[in-house]
Amino acid sequence: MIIHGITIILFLFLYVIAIVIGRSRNLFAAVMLSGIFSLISACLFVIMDAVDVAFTEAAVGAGVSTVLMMIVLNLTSDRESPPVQPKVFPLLVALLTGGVLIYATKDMPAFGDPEALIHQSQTTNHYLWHSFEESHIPNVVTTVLASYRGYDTLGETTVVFTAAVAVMLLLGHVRESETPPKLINDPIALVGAKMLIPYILLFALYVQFHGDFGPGGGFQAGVMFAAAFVLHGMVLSPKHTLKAAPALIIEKLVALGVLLYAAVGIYCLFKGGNFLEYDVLLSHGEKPNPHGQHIGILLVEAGVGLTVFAAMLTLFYKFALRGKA
Amino acid sequence: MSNIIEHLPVLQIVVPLVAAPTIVLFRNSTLSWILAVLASWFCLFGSITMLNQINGGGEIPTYLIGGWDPHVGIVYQVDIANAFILTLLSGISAVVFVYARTSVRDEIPEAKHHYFYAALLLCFTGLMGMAITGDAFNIFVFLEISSLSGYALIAMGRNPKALTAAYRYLIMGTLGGTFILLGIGFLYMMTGTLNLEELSHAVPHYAETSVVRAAFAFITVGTCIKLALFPLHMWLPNCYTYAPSVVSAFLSATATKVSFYVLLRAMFMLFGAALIAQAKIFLSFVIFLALIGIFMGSLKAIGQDDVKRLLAYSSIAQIGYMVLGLSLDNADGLTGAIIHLFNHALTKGGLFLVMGCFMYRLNSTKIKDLAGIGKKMPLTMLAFTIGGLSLIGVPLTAGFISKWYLAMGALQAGMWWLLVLILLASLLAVVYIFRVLEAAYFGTPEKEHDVEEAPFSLLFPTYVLIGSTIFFGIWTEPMLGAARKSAELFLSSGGAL
Amino acid sequence: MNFIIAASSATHDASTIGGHGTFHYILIMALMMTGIYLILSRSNMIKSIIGLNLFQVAVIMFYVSMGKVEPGTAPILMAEDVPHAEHDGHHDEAHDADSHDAPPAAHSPDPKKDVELGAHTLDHSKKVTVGPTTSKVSKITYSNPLPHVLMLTAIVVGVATTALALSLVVRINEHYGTIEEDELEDKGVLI
Amino acid sequence: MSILEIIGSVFLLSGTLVCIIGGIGIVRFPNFFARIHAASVPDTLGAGLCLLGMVVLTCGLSPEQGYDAKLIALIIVKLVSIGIFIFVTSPISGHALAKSAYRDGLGVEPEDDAKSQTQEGAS
Repeated sequence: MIIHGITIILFLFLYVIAIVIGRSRNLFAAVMLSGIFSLISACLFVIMDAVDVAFTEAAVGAGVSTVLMMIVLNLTSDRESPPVQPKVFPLLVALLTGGVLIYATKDMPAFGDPEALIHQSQTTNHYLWHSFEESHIPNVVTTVLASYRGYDTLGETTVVFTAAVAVMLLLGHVRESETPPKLINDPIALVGAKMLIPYILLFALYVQFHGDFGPGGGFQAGVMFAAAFVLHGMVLSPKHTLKAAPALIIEKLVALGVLLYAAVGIYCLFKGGNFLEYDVLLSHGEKPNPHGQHIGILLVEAGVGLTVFAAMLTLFYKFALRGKA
Repeated sequence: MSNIIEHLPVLQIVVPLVAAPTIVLFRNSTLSWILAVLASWFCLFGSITMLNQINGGGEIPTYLIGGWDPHVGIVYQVDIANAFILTLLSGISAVVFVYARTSVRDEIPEAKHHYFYAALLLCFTGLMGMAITGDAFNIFVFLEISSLSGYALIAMGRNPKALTAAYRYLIMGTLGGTFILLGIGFLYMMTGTLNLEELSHAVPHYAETSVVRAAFAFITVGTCIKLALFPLHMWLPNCYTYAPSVVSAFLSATATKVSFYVLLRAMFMLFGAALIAQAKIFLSFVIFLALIGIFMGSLKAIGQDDVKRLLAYSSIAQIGYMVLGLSLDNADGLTGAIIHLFNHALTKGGLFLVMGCFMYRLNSTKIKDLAGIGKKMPLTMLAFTIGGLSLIGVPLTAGFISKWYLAMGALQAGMWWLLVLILLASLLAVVYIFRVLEAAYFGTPEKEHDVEEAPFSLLFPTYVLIGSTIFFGIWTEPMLGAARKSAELFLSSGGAL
Repeated sequence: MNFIIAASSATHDASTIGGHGTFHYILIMALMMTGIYLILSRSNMIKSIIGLNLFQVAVIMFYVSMGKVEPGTAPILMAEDVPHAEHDGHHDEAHDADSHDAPPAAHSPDPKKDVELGAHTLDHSKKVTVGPTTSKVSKITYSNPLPHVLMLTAIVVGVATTALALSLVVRINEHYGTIEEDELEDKGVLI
Repeated sequence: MSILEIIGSVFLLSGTLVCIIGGIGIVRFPNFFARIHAASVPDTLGAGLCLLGMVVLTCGLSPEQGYDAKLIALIIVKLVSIGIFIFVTSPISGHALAKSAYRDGLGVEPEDDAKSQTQEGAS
């Protein structure tokens, strides 16, 4: 199987970035490079046909992580003290793990080999050739995410909820910063943001509901909703965004998203099916009930979008409103 | 009522999972405590009914989540081992959540109570999810839920060192979790399925391939980080010492136990004897690690001045016992390991609850501050004594049963020298327990303690756990039967050596 | 750079690099090693968190490249695989079933039959010219959707862990004034 | 190679060329503010040209490759919206960067750069 030239170039970029992150002592550069690392890996995902993963990695990996890290750099310090002495133990661990990994490649099926085992398995067979029959949704990833393995996604929404609760626990009490954050009255950025915010929100809605037909879904849409509010908070000041979306309401939305998801599952219980069995929704008894699946997946993705939006916004509030130590 | 029984496996997870966001929604401290207690009691009754159903020879039908077949969706196949661990988890949490009322009001600022209870419930949900699931990737998802809430809970300790302890635990825990994810990926790559049942049938076909061996290595190392086995234990002492007392009690009695269950499930069900048979040196290496863990943990415990840190190091030693039982790879040894998992959870949970009583009254658990406390807080000190005896493994206590089966397992495996080492390690336990007792009963405090006995709301749950170490020490049949059946299940599924 | 060169040449001489087909995985594994090295070697907490991110993105890349089928496209069913998408609402089940029944009979266990758990239907030896990812009816092969779903979870878990780690770093910085693990160890705070 | 493909690839090549020139500019320009010009202006033009090239290439797609007219129109609309988005954000971000640098008191002289370099220390 030939390796595309572009893949080799992108991997070269990734190595260069990883090494520069390791060596550069300016943390600001390291954070920006980690954002670029995520973006280039998103490009690699597109080359490997994982469009949903690329979308999420770009939105969540490059977007949210980089913004949070930069705010934390602003709160702490963006200089790294010179390394005391080169540590041998980490290199040993890395090489040992690498050794086991490369030993593992001895019997691995070749990259992209259609006869590889996972492409032959019943699971893949069912997902690719029977998911449309059962849910009338072209994007197989959305069907698998929300319906076949919907329980995993419930667990994942709970992970986002846990992160929000954990950050509320740790940074909950907003310390009034001694030095009020200086208002950056930059009219040009303000006008630009005002022009962009409505389209970001519109595109987020498009992504939320387009998840059935193309790459998209709850996670990416939730992050983009939050990105619009974060942009507003960055350009004006987090206090203005608080007027638009008060922190208490947002905290309740985080909980409501998870409850919506679990409520859909429990409702299926009351309707006589198993947990998260959408076939019983709106059903008149026929087994593959695409309409029930449609409604179930729609509601579930809405729950995910709500939780992710509110959680990312809570993270931004808790970090941005934190007074400088 | 009947369909609740039928949906019991999934309700065990959904009820606490729904309770956590409801708590955050209502933001009221008392309501949060009530919801937490109700959720854990529901899970306790649920898992007891499941345990009785299976113990009575019944078979819990495979629960298809979303109504999909096993090779398409996620399923719960509850067997005796699942039910055993679930009962332990919900039992411990039922007691600890009742205890949490006064202890949390004393140690956590009022504004954060509901977040604290939500995080406690999420940790409980994550652990239950790991214990019950029949899908490999689902283990990783619930592992992350329990770990993330665990980090936040530990960081809530009053002492600022809790923050650095939580940070160190986060870095090592995430490294462990990602290793487990990598191991699951390798297994999926070679077998094309994520269902544990199908994996346990498919993996032996590929046991010789390097991919499955690498998967075995990554999953074992990842789980051992979470388990705090000897070389990977650095995070545990600080975490249990500086965490709030409720969190130390809850995590010490449940988190490492579920990781041990996952290790058991992986080593025996997934990889089975085919792989372990080839890795003879691996088993002896694990025995070697377990022994070092036991002796290093006990010796370090002797040298500690803070009783909570002493108990944390003793936890590392007790985990060494469990892994020792696992690596003996015979029925008695494995039964000893599983029943020790149960007994140690009760004992260590009870002892940390006692520490919570001291924290409530004296705001310190240092040995010099506990000097002469036996006179002022006799009931609390009595509870510590009983717990200490069970830790040592004195007859009539639960600790003795597990030491007994470990010894039988060692003899059956022909390693009589192991018997001597187990007894020697128990002596070390005697030393560090009596150091505390001697200070508490015979020590003379610098200034007279003006404290009175711990409140009833703290003492009653403590005595429930401490009493249960005696109860299960005498009436061993229910739990021991379940432990023996689980051991036989593990050995038979993997195929004994 | 040394360990990358060492890694790739250690087990594969130049000739089989492309041939054996796992060179792609070795490229990803070298990234994982870099990530682990960054986590453990750097004393600055934020650098360790970035290293954690790199390691998790590398594992995600490994999963995704496991799911890639060489001639395949993204697992979004194209027009001709979607039976009569423009049909007027109702589908006659009969027609629908036979035109898109299970893939080539050679390999198609009938999914509707209740799969007995014990028997494992796939065996490694049988080579099938047209894999299930290419249905004999449609010309298009698709990549495997399952790793993509799993990785959506892993990315969100990664961000949740990063957010939690950063809030810990902020709190530690407020108490101890530094985000360097070495300085914290000197203060006897971090063992 | 149909005529449309040739035009498309010419646009793409010129776009990439402009971006490369921008990259060289970032490396060689003396002070911070000159570098901002090298960073934001060529990239906006380069991205615009590449998008134009892609639009021309999609026009060249033929129905038997599975792209009917509706799909081609959708792709072109998406490309044009990306173009508008870049034309709005890229200059603004360049401006915001320059404004915040100026407000932090970064001078125009090369030694100001050196001062910030010394803070950087041996990187």
